[in-house]
Amino acid sequence: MDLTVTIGSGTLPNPVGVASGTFGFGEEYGRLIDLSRLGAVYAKALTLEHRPGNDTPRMVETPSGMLNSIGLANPGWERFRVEKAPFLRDMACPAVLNIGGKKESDYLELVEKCEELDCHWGYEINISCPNVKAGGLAFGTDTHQVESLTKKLRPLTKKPLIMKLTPNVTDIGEIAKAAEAGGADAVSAINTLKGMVIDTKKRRPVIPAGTAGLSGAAVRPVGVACVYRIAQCVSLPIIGLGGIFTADHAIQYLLAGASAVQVGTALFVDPRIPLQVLEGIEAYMDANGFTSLKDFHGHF
Amino acid sequence: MDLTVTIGSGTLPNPVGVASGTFGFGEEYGRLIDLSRLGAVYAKALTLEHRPGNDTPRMVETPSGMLNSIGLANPGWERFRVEKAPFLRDMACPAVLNIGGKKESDYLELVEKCEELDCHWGYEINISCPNVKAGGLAFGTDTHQVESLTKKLRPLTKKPLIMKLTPNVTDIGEIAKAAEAGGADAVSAINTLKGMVIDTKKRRPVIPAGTAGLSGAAVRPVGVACVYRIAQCVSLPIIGLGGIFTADHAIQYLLAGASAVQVGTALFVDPRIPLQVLEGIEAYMDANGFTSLKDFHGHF
Amino acid sequence: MEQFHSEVISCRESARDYYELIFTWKGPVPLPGQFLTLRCWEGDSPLLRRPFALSSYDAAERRASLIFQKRGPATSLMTHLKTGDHMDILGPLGGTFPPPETGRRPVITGGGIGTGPVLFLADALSRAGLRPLLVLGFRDKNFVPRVHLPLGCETVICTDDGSAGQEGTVIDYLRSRDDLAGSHFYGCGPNPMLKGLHELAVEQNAPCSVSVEEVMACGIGACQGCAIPVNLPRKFLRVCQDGPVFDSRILVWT
Amino acid sequence: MEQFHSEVISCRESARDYYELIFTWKGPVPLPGQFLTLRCWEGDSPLLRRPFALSSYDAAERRASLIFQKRGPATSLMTHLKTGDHMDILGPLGGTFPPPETGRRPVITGGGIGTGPVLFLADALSRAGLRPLLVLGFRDKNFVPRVHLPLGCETVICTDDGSAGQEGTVIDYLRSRDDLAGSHFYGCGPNPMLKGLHELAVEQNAPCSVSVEEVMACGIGACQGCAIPVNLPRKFLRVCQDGPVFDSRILVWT
Ligand SMILES: Cc1cc2nc3c(=O)[nH]c(=O)nc-3n(C[C@H](O)[C@H](O)[C@H](O)COP(=O)(O)OP(=O)(O)OC[C@H]3O[C@@H](n4cnc5c(N)ncnc54)[C@H](O)[C@@H]3O)c2cc1C
Ligand SMILES: Cc1cc2nc3c(=O)[nH]c(=O)nc-3n(C[C@H](O)[C@H](O)[C@H](O)COP(=O)(O)OP(=O)(O)OC[C@H]3O[C@@H](n4cnc5c(N)ncnc54)[C@H](O)[C@@H]3O)c2cc1C
Ligand SMILES: Cc1cc2nc3c(=O)[nH]c(=O)nc-3n(C[C@H](O)[C@H](O)[C@H](O)COP(=O)(O)O)c2cc1C
Ligand SMILES: Cc1cc2nc3c(=O)[nH]c(=O)nc-3n(C[C@H](O)[C@H](O)[C@H](O)COP(=O)(O)O)c2cc1C
Ligand code: FES
Ligand code: FES
Repeated sequence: MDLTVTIGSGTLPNPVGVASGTFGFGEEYGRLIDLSRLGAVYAKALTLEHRPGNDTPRMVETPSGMLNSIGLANPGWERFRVEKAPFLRDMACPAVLNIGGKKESDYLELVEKCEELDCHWGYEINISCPNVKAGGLAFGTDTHQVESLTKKLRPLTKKPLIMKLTPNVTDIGEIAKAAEAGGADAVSAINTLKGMVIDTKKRRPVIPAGTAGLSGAAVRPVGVACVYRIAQCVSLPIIGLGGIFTADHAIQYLLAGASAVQVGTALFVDPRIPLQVLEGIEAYMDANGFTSLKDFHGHF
Repeated sequence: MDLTVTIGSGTLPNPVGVASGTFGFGEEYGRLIDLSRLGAVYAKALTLEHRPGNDTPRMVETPSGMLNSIGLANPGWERFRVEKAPFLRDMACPAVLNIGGKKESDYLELVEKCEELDCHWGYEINISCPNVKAGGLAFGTDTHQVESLTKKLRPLTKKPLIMKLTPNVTDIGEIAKAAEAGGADAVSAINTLKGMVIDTKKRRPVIPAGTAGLSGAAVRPVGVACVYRIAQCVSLPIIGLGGIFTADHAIQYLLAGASAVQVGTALFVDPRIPLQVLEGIEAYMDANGFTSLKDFHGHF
Repeated sequence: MEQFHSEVISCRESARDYYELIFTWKGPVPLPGQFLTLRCWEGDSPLLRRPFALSSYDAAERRASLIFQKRGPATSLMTHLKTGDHMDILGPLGGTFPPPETGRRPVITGGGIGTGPVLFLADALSRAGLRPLLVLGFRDKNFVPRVHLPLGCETVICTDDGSAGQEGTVIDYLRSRDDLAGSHFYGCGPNPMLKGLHELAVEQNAPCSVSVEEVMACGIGACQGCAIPVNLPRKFLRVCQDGPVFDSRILVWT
Repeated sequence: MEQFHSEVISCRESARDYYELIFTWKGPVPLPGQFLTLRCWEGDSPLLRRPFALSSYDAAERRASLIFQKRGPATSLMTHLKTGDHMDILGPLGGTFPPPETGRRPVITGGGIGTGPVLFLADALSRAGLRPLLVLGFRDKNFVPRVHLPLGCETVICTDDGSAGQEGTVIDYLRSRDDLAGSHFYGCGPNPMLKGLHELAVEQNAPCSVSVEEVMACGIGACQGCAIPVNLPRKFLRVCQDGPVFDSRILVWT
């Protein structure tokens, strides 16, 4: 049984990764689970400058989900290269850097800098974070900006280049086409949905920023529908995520057209879930005589 | 305490209605709850022609929510006027007709026909149903079409004209602006989110149509965020819905900028919820010295 | 139809993964074939009420029962119900099994989650002196429920592996009998069984009333969610309101 | 830190809406101030694990305890825990209360959901011969927990209405004592109490270590969700990893 996933110039050992922002830079969960069995660690968003993050509280639970407004809190490039990159380099599974920024030049400059390092397998470009004022989501909702950014990033690296898409658009298929036209190797979807919870006693949003990003089981049907739509529009590999808690959920994404998946919020419920998902995918392939991940595609 | 809500030329006795498609044309739930205490019954979508509806199964439960793909099943204008309109006319609370169609002329023709009747208080124009192939959602995602349709509907009736918006767009605020520019009296939001569940044993979507509409508690944070966004963009009254199960949830919508609310999926959980929501809103207003629904606005 | 509060009288495992739930009933008198929807948990997940057919009603004691199979989240929670626990019930819902056509003997088949409603039906028809034949099918002896079988009613148990009663399916058994001409067939259970029953009835030119299930939201006819395809101009009927019992000839058998 | 399976030894109401939960502990030895996250329910709602500070640890028996208040969905479910029930635990998490600065007497204050961790701390410091003063505050006598108070430790109970122990808040009581110069203050509980303690400590130029809470997702430092604002150049620290115990002077008191 072949579990590998090829994305551009790279190959992942298996399809199950952990989602950006939910796994830090790998150290913390590395104390709890065997990183060598993961398909990839998609690292916490990285930006050129240190970002302290948004005001608190930053999270609130919602029905079968949660809102977060972390605000891409991260140490910034300088501290990253010293404090985090060495761990990623020595980590027993591929690391994907999640790149954030306010304007096009931020993304370009950061990828150029990261090319100096050898700690990573590829890039996931975060053009879909609902929790930063400038950049982030703005890029991800406009086909021209997505194509333009992807085109400019493409020559900067030979490593796999994944554009991470937002579900907060009229047609995510169009955005995926723009990423494909720009030369991306893959797209990942979905980032969080825009959501809001209001504290009716205090009469203001629970999260000071107002809206925040919805993730978890609640958004799974939305994520599966997005991946299905993208698969109708592009021939790029798709990395599916949003509310994956069990192998069955991951298989839904694979059947919808994904070639790999990520586990995010579910880690907060049980850190063993990514490895259970992987085992469940293997068992399903075994039971159904699938020999590679391609066998998940084209059933409907 | 003044609980009335003014929308265009009309006034609703209180802000709590029941959502289109979840309450039929009022007869069934009328046997269980006191309709005279409802702010309004938003009737099941009506189309010119009889619609048998989509293939089955049409529903599946999801985490804290459900998908439906009813496909605007309804008896069509001719049977409606004979079988349903008399009940609505005699009903003890205002009826709002939910108007569906495939193309602009369908909506215009149906509203013209409905003007012959006296069974209703106003119109909710469904330009946001994800479950019909032509029309529905297509209209609701394009500002030009929304403005154009609203403009053409406006002269046809003096009754309140409510445009029902979809959350499946990049910026629901822009769509609301188009409805306002076209002369709508109000907007209601949200209709269902696009979602999909796949049966991994059968390897096909549980609902034959593929994608379907997500509703229920899971979507509440999305609905509140949409209403908040709309309130920043237009000065029309907003009718908020999506996942309202308790008075606290309705109050979140009111604080976000809504002037009225609708209860949908929650009816399936407990038919008494709309009346409990109304009582809870009254208690909240009482406890906080609110004298009218306007007091909910402008807190943040 | 009424929404009312009910208390659990007892809940016990009656066969492997099957439970018999007995509870107080404050609503209008329910008849065989009718169902209820219930909720006996808090919170957002599971969300929707769940429908179950009634398996008996005791008018003197104002108590009813149902037999449920543990399948997913809601029925798993229900296995923990204890005496005195509270349930929110909406019922009775839907239509009833029609009486047998004049002069025809009722032949009632059931199995799996269809066991409850056919027990209720067999009991009612027995009491009415209509001498039904009741044929119940199960995978093996572990699935044969330890519940009261209707008195004064010819009852046959079938198991796929012959570990209890007759070996084979309910349909095999019916086909092995040569005294069933002039029957009115009734059924509730797995689809292959209902289809087999329908085909037998068509061959014998006999009436056949089957109770079917579909995922439900409102349960009272308002949402059109529980539609099933039918051989009628309107293409679909609602299981909750137009059913759950249908003449097998209007259903689409695939 | 380890993820392990635990069994409930007992769960009983120890004051109005407060419960003491005792359970088996298979992880590394926990220290006062540390916490765990747990899940003892199935399904999607409530979703996230819930964090609770430890209130005791018995190394010989390998059992630990916590005191929790019934507040929302998760803690409501926890009130039904029975002997033998299973829990999934991740712990011990976070840092510990620091030892008192040399020569200073530990003065430990607690109340509400902060009762558990200060009991653990007072017990540990008593055993170490550091003669702590423990001052616990509650709304009224119904909220005073019926739990073992640390032996050999001066303990004062305060209630807002004087229905048990001293009348008034913990801070009122501390201010009424004139022998507290040279203390190292510790606190866990409602924000007004912690703020009062911080102000007292600043006045007396005494060290003050407080344990705070914030909504958590990962509980292990990975998600940045539990950040709280601090008077440091980096602006925020993580409660789960950098705390939950902080020097009160780096926190932002509003
Ligand atoms: C009219 C009617 C009568 C029924 N009578 C009985 C009975 O007497 N005994 C019995 O054990 N079961 C009966 N059922 C089926 C019962 O409703 C389902 O087993 C139950 O809803 C499963 O819920 P769950 O959360 O445990 O499992 P889920 O995981 O939700 O579902 C398990 C299976 O049950 C079906 N199901 C789920 N939700 C519903 C719903 N709202 N309505 C209908 N089917 C659903 C799904 O197709 C799924 O395959 C009846 C269903 C209907 C429609
Ligand atoms: C480090 C730490 C130690 C704690 N120790 C204790 C303790 O010893 N005893 C005790 O009773 N409680 C303790 N808590 C608080 C406890 O975690 C919450 O009361 C519990 O999560 C509430 O869950 P719920 O579903 O019952 O209520 P909810 O309705 O979810 O929440 C009730 C309140 O608890 C807070 N809360 C909700 N979820 C979390 C979360 N994941 N993390 C933190 N706070 C949350 C919310 O702000 C809300 O106001 C501690 C919290 C932290 C962070
Ligand atoms: C606490 C938190 C922080 C996140 N931070 C990031 C981030 O830095 N970059 C990013 O691309 N996505 C981020 N996400 C989004 C997730 O990677 C993922 O797209 C989303 O949560 C949906 O998946 P899930 O439901 O499995 O969590 C974050 C999500 C959460 C819950
Ligand atoms: C079964 C079902 C049928 C629906 N049919 C319609 C419809 O005919 N017209 C319409 O505008 N909205 C329809 N909706 C959408 C609801 O009116 C509402 O916008 C949506 O469900 C969100 O609210 P809720 O979460 O309270 O259900 C339907 C929803 C459900 C669940
Ligand atoms: S379940 Fe709503 S019509 Fe049948
Ligand atoms: S809860 Fe994730 S960093 Fe603290």
